[in-house]
Amino acid sequence: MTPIEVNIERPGGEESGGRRHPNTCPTCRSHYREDELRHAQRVCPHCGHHFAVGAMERIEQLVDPGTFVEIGSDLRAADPLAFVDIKPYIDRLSAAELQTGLGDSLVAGHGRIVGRGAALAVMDFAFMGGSMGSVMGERFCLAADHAERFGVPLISVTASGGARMQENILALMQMAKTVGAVDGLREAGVPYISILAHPTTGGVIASFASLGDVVVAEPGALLSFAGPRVVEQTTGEKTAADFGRAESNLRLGQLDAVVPRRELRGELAKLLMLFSPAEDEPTGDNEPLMTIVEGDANPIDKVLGRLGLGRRRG
Amino acid sequence: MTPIEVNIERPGGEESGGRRHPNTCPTCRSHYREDELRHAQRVCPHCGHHFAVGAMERIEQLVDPGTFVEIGSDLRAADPLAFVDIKPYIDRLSAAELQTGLGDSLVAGHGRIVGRGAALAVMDFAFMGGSMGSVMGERFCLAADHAERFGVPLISVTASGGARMQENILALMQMAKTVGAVDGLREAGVPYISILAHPTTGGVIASFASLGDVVVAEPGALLSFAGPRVVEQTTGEKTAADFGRAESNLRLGQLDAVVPRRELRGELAKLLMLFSPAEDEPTGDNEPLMTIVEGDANPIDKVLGRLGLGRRRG
Amino acid sequence: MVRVSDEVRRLRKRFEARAEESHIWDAVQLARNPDRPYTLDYAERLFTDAFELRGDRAFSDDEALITMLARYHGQTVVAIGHQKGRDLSERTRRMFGMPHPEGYRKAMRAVELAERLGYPILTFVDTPGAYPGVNAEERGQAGMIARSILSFCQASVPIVATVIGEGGSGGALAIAVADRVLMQQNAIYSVISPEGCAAILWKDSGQARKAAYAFRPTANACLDLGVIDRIVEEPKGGAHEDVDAAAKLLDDAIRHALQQAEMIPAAERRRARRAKFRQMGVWGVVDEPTGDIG
Amino acid sequence: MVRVSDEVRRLRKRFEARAEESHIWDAVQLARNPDRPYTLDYAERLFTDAFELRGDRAFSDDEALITMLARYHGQTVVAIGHQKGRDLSERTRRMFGMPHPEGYRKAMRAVELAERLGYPILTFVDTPGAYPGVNAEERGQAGMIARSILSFCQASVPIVATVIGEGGSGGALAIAVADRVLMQQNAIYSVISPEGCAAILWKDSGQARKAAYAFRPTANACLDLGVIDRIVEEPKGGAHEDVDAAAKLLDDAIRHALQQAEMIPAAERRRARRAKFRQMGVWGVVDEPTGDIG
Ligand SMILES: [Zn+2]
Ligand SMILES: [Zn+2]
Repeated sequence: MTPIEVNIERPGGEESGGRRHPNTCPTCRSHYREDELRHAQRVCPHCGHHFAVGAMERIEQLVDPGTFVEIGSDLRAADPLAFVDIKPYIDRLSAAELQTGLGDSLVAGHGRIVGRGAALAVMDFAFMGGSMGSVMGERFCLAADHAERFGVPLISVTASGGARMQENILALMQMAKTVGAVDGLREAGVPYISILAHPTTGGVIASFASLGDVVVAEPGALLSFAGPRVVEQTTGEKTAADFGRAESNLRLGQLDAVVPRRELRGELAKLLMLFSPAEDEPTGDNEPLMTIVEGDANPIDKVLGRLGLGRRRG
Repeated sequence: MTPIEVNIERPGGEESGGRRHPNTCPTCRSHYREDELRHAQRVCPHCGHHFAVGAMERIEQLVDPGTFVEIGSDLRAADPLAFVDIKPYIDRLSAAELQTGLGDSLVAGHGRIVGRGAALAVMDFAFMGGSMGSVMGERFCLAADHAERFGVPLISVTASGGARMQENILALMQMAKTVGAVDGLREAGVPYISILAHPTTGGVIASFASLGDVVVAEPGALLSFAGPRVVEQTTGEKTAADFGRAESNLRLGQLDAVVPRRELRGELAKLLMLFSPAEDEPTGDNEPLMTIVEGDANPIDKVLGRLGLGRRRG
Repeated sequence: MVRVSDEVRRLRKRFEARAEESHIWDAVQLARNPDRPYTLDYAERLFTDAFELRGDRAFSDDEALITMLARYHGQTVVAIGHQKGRDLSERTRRMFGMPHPEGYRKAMRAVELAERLGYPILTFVDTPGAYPGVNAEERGQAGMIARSILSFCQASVPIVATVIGEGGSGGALAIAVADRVLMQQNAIYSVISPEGCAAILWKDSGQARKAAYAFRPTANACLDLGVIDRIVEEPKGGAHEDVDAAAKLLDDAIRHALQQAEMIPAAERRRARRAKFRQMGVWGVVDEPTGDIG
Repeated sequence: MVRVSDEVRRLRKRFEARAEESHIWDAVQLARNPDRPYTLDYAERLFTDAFELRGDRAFSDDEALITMLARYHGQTVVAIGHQKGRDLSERTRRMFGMPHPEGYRKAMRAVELAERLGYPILTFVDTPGAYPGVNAEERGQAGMIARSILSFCQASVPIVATVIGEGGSGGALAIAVADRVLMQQNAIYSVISPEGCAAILWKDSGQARKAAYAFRPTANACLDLGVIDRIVEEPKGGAHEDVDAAAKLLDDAIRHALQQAEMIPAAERRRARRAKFRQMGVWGVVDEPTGDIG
């Protein structure tokens, strides 16, 4: 009776109705050429509205040039349920990959930020609404594996409408799986920084994204478990204009800071310095490309063997 | 500017003004002979009002006859500040000891409850408003020591207006000291049950009394950090009639249960059973009387040596 | 070209065959049957003694989720479960089993107690989902679910979770990360309600049955997908037809699962539980990775 | 007859002599001087970098208490302090440095982070007390102070606490359990405010000066009673007369105290801190115990 996953509004604060060009600011109606907007880090130079940023562009904004190495790029959704709604899941996946150039809604990897190494897990809302399925969960875990192995902080940037319904219970389990990865970082004493972009809702904010040692958000980002529409339809309550927004979440104790996008790289550099050992100077990050090895055998569960599936061998 | 410690109302719900006989029920005005009231566990047979219970009588209510052994009964306040307000502290102490027959506001010891061993720390509001000073803190710790050593649960019964102003900063430190004792129990995996009687306020509820693995209260007990009068005088806010009462605290998530006094021994017996190892049968509690030995040497602090004081040698 | 294993192909074939579709909708209805036994119905049959632990020590006591110390076959356990109500007043008081953040904070408190004193944890999952109201959101519903999941990950004591009715989304998972996960035959477990799924994907919540057929919230599917360890049988017609018999079947299954969970060395349990959930998910591999940037 | 040690007799004599009474009232006034440096004034002078950690992840961000990650002499620390406001609007926003339960929950979150990542903790104590309002009480002020104290007891990382202004009651102690406790020369530390003490014992809050003389909230008395480890000097006239100089003196003292705290083996620190506070208190012994009952 309670739909928890959210059919999320498109990013921005636009009124419903009439589609606008993606490079038209929904707040002040200024329009920009693609190169202008990209150069401005997709922050409206006129009013400060934060446009959505794709995963690869986000990585370019944050990471020192030439240092990013992707992990798990060859993973693809396998559609075990043979799920069909109005369209087959398989067709939605192909369309999303064509549109975004990504294999799923999260790009994992590692790189350097102002000289300091970090593992990265960056989401892309354009890939099926940033929904969380098996591939997204596994890629997040691969980034966490890298952080744990090399003792570098994990940084995630999220933008998601929630879990991917087409994978149903497996999508739900990605919440447990990604939180487990955070638990591994905690056990190993490895820091985790979570950056919440618009929108981060549903299963993503109810799992790893809320568990950063530091949690920051971009201005105006919608950050809630249920979206305002679901709240209103399910409970009959009215939601205020600032319902679930980053600024409300800061006031309500859920965030450490709201950081404008242009300051994000600088704040991350400061945090990576604070999270680094005493008197550590940033140096070249010479660790080898990660080689994925077998994890610890699970002494209870024979699922893996039974399905002939599971952790990828590198 | 903020008086935190509370000049607490006398137990009961009586109107201010005209003194009543201590055996007259403040709620329904029924009057009882001393033996009647004692036999009724000081619960008004007519309306259920819970009268105050002294420490020794409380122990009689809870503990199997003949099993209680007191610890630390020879400790007495030493008045290091040579504190004088309208009366010298020393005189207040003598008067309290004469009135109650107790050496301070808490009686520590161990005994059995329906056959199962427990350490006990039971407060008496009649001794200077159940205020917490050095002796009370040390006695609580002695009870915790016993629990830790013999692996039996600690049970405390509190009734206190807060810290004892006449010992000022040493009284405040009893909050840290008693919480430290609870920390010791937690580290050792020894259960702690806190029973809150009317009133438990100030430094006592803001330290050990709130930290029970299970926290239960008697009906109608006032349980708050600041008392209603202090809240009203300091903030100008009105307090509701049920402000800080046990029933409100249960609703507000601060308690596991409100247990009428007549059911307390039974509930404790159940809890001691639940806290006992698998298939454990209650047996005689044959441990020797506690011998107090030196605690771990504190590698930092030379206070003890400097003052020639500190932990009592048994 | 996405390469998948033979087992994925078999799963797809099986699900494409659309077998058991009528059972799917039966299960949705049985899982929500108002006469179905709830956590307390099983607690009073499984436990010889119990003491309810109430309150989150911060804001309130959320009665949509109950926690207790209980004696189970001679040993003390911590039990945690969603709790729906029987009559209207109890349903309202218990918010139809939909916890606010305070409910999950209470659960975390119970996990912490179990961990500290070394008691196994048994959970009973039965919720349409976490309550999606304004106040719940303002008090951090999402973060509290995340932290509840984390606290179950962190515990080193044995944990057995059983889905006994509706296993609705994150609100269910918040207390369902366990060493052994069981599911009653007619329970359902899904990332969203069939109605919610239909509303989003079909733009019509009336298509709930169609959605349920497509996403298969059943115990059989959960077992096939490696999400649960065992299906617990129910009496003919469903658990509500004979609550004592249902409790007996549940008792046997939980007892056995607890024994299995207890066999994992305590020092390994946290890591083993993490590894168990790490393996959940199904994916394929392409030969050509997408290009690196930078 | 209560037997006490010679040292107690010496303490009593000394306090009975009522020396330094005028300094007591000076300290009360200096500790509350509105120009006195607050936590942030010291933070910006002691730390080369800082990132404020906000929010309790449950209800709000209480600005009466601030927490931060900070770089201190080349190493990362977690700093926790009460924070009063300078002008009326900041004072109101920061509730005059009187935290609600959310402030203490934020402090506990910072302690947990420090513990997990192995960072030392520095605290700055400056509060009239925890806020005594109805909402604070309803959200569990007492229990949260207790849990905050407990979290400081449980940490295995080095902790240095400094009373820099008003060390008011449980609201101060909630962040003042440490391996080394420092106190500025003109700070005060007491179980109740002089006004509160006077109101209760003299039935007249106007007798605050008399109460202060009697209960001695000064650094000297705290040192004599074994409650603090060291007094930190201030510039002539008080810390507000030369904030940079005051910060330098504080820096030297904290740095030295931190080195001492770091010398305790991590595995011993929790137990050692407990033992340190266990020793606090002064009592005598009588020959005849009161009779046992039962
Ligand atoms: Zn604009
Ligand atoms: Zn009566």
